[in-house]
Amino acid sequence: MLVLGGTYALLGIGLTLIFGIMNVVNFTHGVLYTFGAYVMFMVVQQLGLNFFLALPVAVLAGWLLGAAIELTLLRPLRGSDIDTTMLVMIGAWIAMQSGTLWIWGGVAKAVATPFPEAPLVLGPVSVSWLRLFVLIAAALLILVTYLLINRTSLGRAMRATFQDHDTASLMGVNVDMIYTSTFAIGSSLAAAAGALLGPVYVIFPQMGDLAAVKAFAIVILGGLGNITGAVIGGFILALAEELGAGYVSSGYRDAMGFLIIIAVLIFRPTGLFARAERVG
Amino acid sequence: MMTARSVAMTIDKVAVRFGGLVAISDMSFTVGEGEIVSLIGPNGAGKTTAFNVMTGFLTPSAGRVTYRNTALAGLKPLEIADLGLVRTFQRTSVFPNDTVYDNLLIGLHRQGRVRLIDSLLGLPGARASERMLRQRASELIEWVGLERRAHDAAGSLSYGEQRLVGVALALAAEPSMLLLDEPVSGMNASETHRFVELIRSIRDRGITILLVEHDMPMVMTVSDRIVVLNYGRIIAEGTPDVIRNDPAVIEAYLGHGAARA
Amino acid sequence: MRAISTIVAVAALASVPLWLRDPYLLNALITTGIFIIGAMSLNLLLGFTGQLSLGHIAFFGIGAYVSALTSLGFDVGLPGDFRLVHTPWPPIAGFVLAVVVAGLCGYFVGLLSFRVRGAYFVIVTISFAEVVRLVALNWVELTQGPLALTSIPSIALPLPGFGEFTLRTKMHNYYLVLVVALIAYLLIARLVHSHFGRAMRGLMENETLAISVGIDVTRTLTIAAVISAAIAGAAGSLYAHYIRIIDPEVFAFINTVTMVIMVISGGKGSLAGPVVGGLIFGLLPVVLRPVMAPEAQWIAYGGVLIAILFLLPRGIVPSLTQRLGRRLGRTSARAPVALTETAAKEPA
Amino acid sequence: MELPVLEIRDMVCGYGGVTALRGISIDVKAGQLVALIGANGAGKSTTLRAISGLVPPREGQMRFEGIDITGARPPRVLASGIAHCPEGRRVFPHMSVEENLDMGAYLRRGSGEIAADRDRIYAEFPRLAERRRQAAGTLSGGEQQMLAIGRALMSRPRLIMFDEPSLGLAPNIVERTFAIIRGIRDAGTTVLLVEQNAFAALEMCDYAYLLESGRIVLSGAGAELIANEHVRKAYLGG
Amino acid sequence: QTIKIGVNEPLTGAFAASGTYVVNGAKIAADEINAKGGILGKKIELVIEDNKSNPTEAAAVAEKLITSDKVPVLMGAWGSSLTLAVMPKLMEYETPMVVETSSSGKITTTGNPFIFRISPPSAIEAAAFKGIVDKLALKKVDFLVINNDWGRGTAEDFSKMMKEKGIAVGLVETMDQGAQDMSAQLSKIKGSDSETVIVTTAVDQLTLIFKQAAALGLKKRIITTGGSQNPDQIIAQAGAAANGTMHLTTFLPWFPEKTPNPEATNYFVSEWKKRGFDFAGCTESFRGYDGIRTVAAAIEKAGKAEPAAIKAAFWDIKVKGLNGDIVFRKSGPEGKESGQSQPNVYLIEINDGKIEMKTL
Ligand SMILES: Nc1ncnc2c1ncn2[C@@H]1O[C@H](COP(=O)(O)OP(=O)(O)OP(=O)(O)O)[C@@H](O)[C@H]1O
Ligand SMILES: Nc1ncnc2c1ncn2[C@@H]1O[C@H](COP(=O)(O)OP(=O)(O)OP(=O)(O)O)[C@@H](O)[C@H]1O
Ligand SMILES: [Mg+2]
Ligand SMILES: [Mg+2]
Repeated sequence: MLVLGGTYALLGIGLTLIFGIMNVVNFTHGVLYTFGAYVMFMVVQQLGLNFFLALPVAVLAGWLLGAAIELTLLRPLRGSDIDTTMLVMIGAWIAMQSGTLWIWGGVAKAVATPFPEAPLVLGPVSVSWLRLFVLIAAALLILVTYLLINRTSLGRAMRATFQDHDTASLMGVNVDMIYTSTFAIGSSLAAAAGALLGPVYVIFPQMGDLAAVKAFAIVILGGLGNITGAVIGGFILALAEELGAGYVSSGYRDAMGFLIIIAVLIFRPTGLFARAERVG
Repeated sequence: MMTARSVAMTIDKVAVRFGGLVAISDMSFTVGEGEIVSLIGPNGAGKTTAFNVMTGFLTPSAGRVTYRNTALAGLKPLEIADLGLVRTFQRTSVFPNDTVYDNLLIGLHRQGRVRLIDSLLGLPGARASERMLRQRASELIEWVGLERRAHDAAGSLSYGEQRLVGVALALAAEPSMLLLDEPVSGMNASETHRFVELIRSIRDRGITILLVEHDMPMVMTVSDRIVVLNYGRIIAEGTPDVIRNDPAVIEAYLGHGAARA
Repeated sequence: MRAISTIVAVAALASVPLWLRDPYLLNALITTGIFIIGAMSLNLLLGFTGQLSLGHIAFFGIGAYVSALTSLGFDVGLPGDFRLVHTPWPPIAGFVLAVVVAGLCGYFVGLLSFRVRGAYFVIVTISFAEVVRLVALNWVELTQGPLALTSIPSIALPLPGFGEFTLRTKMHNYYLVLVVALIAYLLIARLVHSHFGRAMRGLMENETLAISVGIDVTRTLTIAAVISAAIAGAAGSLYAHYIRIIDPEVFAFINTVTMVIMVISGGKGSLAGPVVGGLIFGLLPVVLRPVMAPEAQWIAYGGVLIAILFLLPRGIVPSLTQRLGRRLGRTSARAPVALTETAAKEPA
Repeated sequence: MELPVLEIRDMVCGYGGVTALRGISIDVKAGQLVALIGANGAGKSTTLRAISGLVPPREGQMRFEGIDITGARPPRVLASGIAHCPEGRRVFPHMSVEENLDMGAYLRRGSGEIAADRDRIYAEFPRLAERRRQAAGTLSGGEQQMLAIGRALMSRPRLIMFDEPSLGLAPNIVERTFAIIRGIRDAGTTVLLVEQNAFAALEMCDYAYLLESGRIVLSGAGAELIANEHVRKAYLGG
Repeated sequence: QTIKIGVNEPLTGAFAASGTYVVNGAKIAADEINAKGGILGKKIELVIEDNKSNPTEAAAVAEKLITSDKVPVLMGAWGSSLTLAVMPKLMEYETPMVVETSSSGKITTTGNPFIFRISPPSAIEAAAFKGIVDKLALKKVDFLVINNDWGRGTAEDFSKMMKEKGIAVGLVETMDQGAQDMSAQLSKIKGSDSETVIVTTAVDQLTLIFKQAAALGLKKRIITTGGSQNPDQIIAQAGAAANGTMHLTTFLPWFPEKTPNPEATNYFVSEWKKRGFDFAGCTESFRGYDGIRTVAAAIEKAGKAEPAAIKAAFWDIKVKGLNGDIVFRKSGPEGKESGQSQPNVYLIEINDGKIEMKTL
């Protein structure tokens, strides 16, 4: 549950940057997640390099791919409406997913980890070492992102840019650079989530689809653009699914998550952590 | 001026809080039928907030607003608009991607209600109503003097022009009482002058007007009565002449340059 | 001018089965046509009220299941030892029920949409579709779950005095789809050009202002959602009776995405947009299939999508009419140049 | 006669198919307060947007302190010393008042000086100090306007352009704002001012331009324009 | 001039990996047949189309193969819903199809006389398993199955068989196709009082289940069914967690000598390796191989490449498949029966990372 929540949160904050702050309905988020996992696979299994080295490589690769997507696909459409960019991202999603299928084939891959198979037993709970590592790594990444967005002038410039980019540019912000780096950071977080979860599960071309839908749900649950909200939303969704599977029926496991979302939005139409708005 | 007339709107002990912040406290005043009342006060005094309460966009923390004997508590903005209480917005507010003309057609929604099935089948009733709407829309455009821009997208107009569209939109809704939030901000003295004429002619059609405005020369010429708000409280109320010379108002709001106005 | 081009287009479409003898292409046109109807219904919401439903396939799927179950019959246990038994009805009744039930679902989702907007609406619709899919998957007694409903009969039209006429051949089905599509098109056209359509546009562009001039948000959105869902349900019913098997896979996200692609690439908010976008993206796979490897087909599909948007960012139909209009020297409304989209959206 | 810091030559500028400026030339001399007046839709805001690089000019030349800034993007224009306080407030709605002010100092280094400037603005507009942590989007219209002015001042420019700074401000705050503007001019900062309150603008400026339908139709010292019959009739309500 | 055979398989989408394996197996069969001179003096040509793991597409592909490419016979379409979507087209154009993988009972029971299936539906698998259950001394079993026709069908048919044998059936848990975390289901199963879990799903989820079961300390006997296990991939990916698991499978590429047709198995496995494919794929791809050989035999028997003749010929052929003789028996409503062959089913066990034949 915790591990799931942690990676959901990671996926969620990556997307809340791109969707919540940049206002791009990013259909490639799931592919970037998949991509991170395949990079992990490539580095560990195909190149035979160290597992701990692979993680930063995957993050970097996600960053570069994200930057490339922003530069080639989003920049020329700057200023078009949100549905147009969404559709371009859908196109990219379809093409990239088939690309992974082409490159790596449809057969699922697994990544060997350096952790012992035997779980760590702490009283009544037993956790596998790998999952513990994933949780810690995810928590660190979340913390770093939080500080970056809320405590640095780069983070402030990001938020300003997506609230009003003309005015931000009047403040001296290089908005092009901000667009690219925000998308790249969001992408690298998705890749990180994939790289962390790839070894826990197995890796295949469509693994990102469900992950992406859940990421969207988490972002909404937590309130658009709210990092803390995304983290909490991630854990709530994981918890709901776990309880749903445990107490209702495993067939309705995912339904639980979605029902929670519908319920939350009925009672709080702008997510759990809405930002203040005014009329007039 | 102060002849006894029937009361259109009563604001009774209204208070609004945002978290710990008190935006309005214990505000009470009335607006008579056909009267032009101005609500003035320093920035952040709570004027727009008062408008939001009167039009149902905000629920007051305490107190009640009554319009023509209907308590507005619990009514949605739409239901209040149906009572004939229509407002403009302080920020420019238009339908940006439609032409000025189409903006007004949308604004004329309340006049053009026909049964859905009629318009789906293109029945004569629906068509006659369409013709009427087009006629009205052209009149309104002429009235605010935007004929030249009628077929430009409203979002491409300059700031001041958009404000005119906003007023025309409110008028299109055929209000019985009009709430204007800083209508002449962004207009120069001559344009303001024209606007004053416009307001007077609106009032002459029997429409009650509540005005929020910082342009003192305009407020002083057009108002029958002025209510002054400061930090959410009413600090003065009376005719323009009384208000102009009220020391508390000068101190909190007018400043000493106001002598010129 | 516009009427003439519409008539020409309809005549051209109606003549297709007379000269196109290839059943495979006809089949592709029929399924494409069915999805175009779905796309038109989506366009009503997305293009004219600005609400993106990424769960639109739910209404389509509900229509398909309702229609199939009506014509196949079922026998399910309800809580408290009740049994609900239904003996098969003619498929045409299934079609009508599909429209009605999908419309009702649209009503409930519409009520929800009164509370949430924009991105939040998107997620509610996705969630709704997922929940419906999971019900279809897990309520095995009714829907047969993943075992699929099979042997769904073809639609038969009752002809008073002549018995009934079963639409068995491709040509029959082609005309059925064409007729339903035309009705849907006309309905939507009337709606959006009416007074009511203006209310929808107002809502889409500036909701606060729309409310304050007296536009009823709930009613407007709900009516749009009901009509949209009902049309999608009709499409679903056609689908079920044409493909003749349905399983919970009809609710697959990619099916919604297909409709979204058709609408936005063709031009949301334009009546002909979904038709043009639908024909392109419905038939593109047919064109790509013989020329490249399967994975490459998808890559090309995505690439074409991106290319169209790069060239015509507002969608094919609006961008082309704008260009044509400029060439013909007509002055179209001056569109505002977005200095900042974000500021435009702030209500304050 | 000193040379102008800002020279604009025959600038043509527009939006999509619309031409908003049809060849205007403006000179702003160092340390002066220059006013730009005109009716709604005349092109005043467009002029300021063109200078700050928000709307690229189609033709013409712009030089600031001798350096060509034609077509430069806003960050470069700001870096070269020109700040622009835009029309319609344009605060960052989901950021606090304080963060908005800090955005004004985005290109500056040295947190000590920035904090001092911030305090100076709080002193000028005590209302903002009261609302330090409030999200700017929930401020009242006038409060937002004060914030926008304060934010522009935070960049410490050598030339500052105000687009209708008095918009939505209470009379006493308008007075204070004009005093601030005069004050920064007196302290040596060049000012380009667009105002609907034409009388006040003409009264305090050193030089003024009148814009009509995208063309400069008149220019001269403030007093000259006040005296002009056409100006009196069309802009001063007289 | 060639004889065309339509192949309708998922090459993209969720089932891409399996569909590709089947197609590769089919290509081996075609090449082998052509190397020996083809049939009826002509080479055979596979017309391979991707159905995108999507029923609508599967139907469209069938339409294309039959009407544009004019194939007289097809093989396909892997998943049951894909096959079910194709079936009305077979009726429409009266063209037979060999079903190589799908397991849904409906395929052969709804009265489609153009269907000839070589894969075992779960009922046949259950029947084959019936002979072994006594030796395993099962008392109570839980099910963990993929939530599709295959998993659901297996749970149903195996439960029925178990109950006949007096074995209690406990939980029936499902998991969605593509689900990655099955710990909730496994925890539930861990807490039940059964000693055996029957698991039905594809190899990827099996791998995850074994790993997650090991992490949870689930110590029950696990038996997988369905023949899509690719045990080698499981061993490679699940490692020690796979030890002790048992698998009902329909092909034994590890022990050619134990298969009904050792020579053919040897040939197929060596050819598969020679082409550089992953050995793990053998357990899926052999169906494509068998399917094409079955089709070829029917064409040969028919003496001409025409749908009606081929359809009739299917009833008369006996092909030495890699997993026993392929002989079609009638199944479904009278007069409109589909053909169903009866493949062998074996139980294997993974021990110390090696596959062993379970001798009982
Ligand atoms: N949603 C909100 N959340 C928090 N504070 C708010 C909110 N809306 C308004 N306020 C505060 O309430 C006070 C009153 O605001 P209001 O907009 O009514 O002022 P106003 O009198 O219209 O001022 P102005 O003349 O500047 O338009 C302001 O100080 C504002 O900051
Ligand atoms: N974003 C835009 N898109 C299209 N046209 C625009 C846009 N902004 C301004 N215009 C047009 O450019 C012309 C000049 O506008 P500008 O905003 O510069 O006027 P202004 O003098 O500032 O007027 P105001 O006093 O009303 O603010 C106007 O005709 C206006 O319609
Ligand atoms: Mg206000
Ligand atoms: Mg302006």
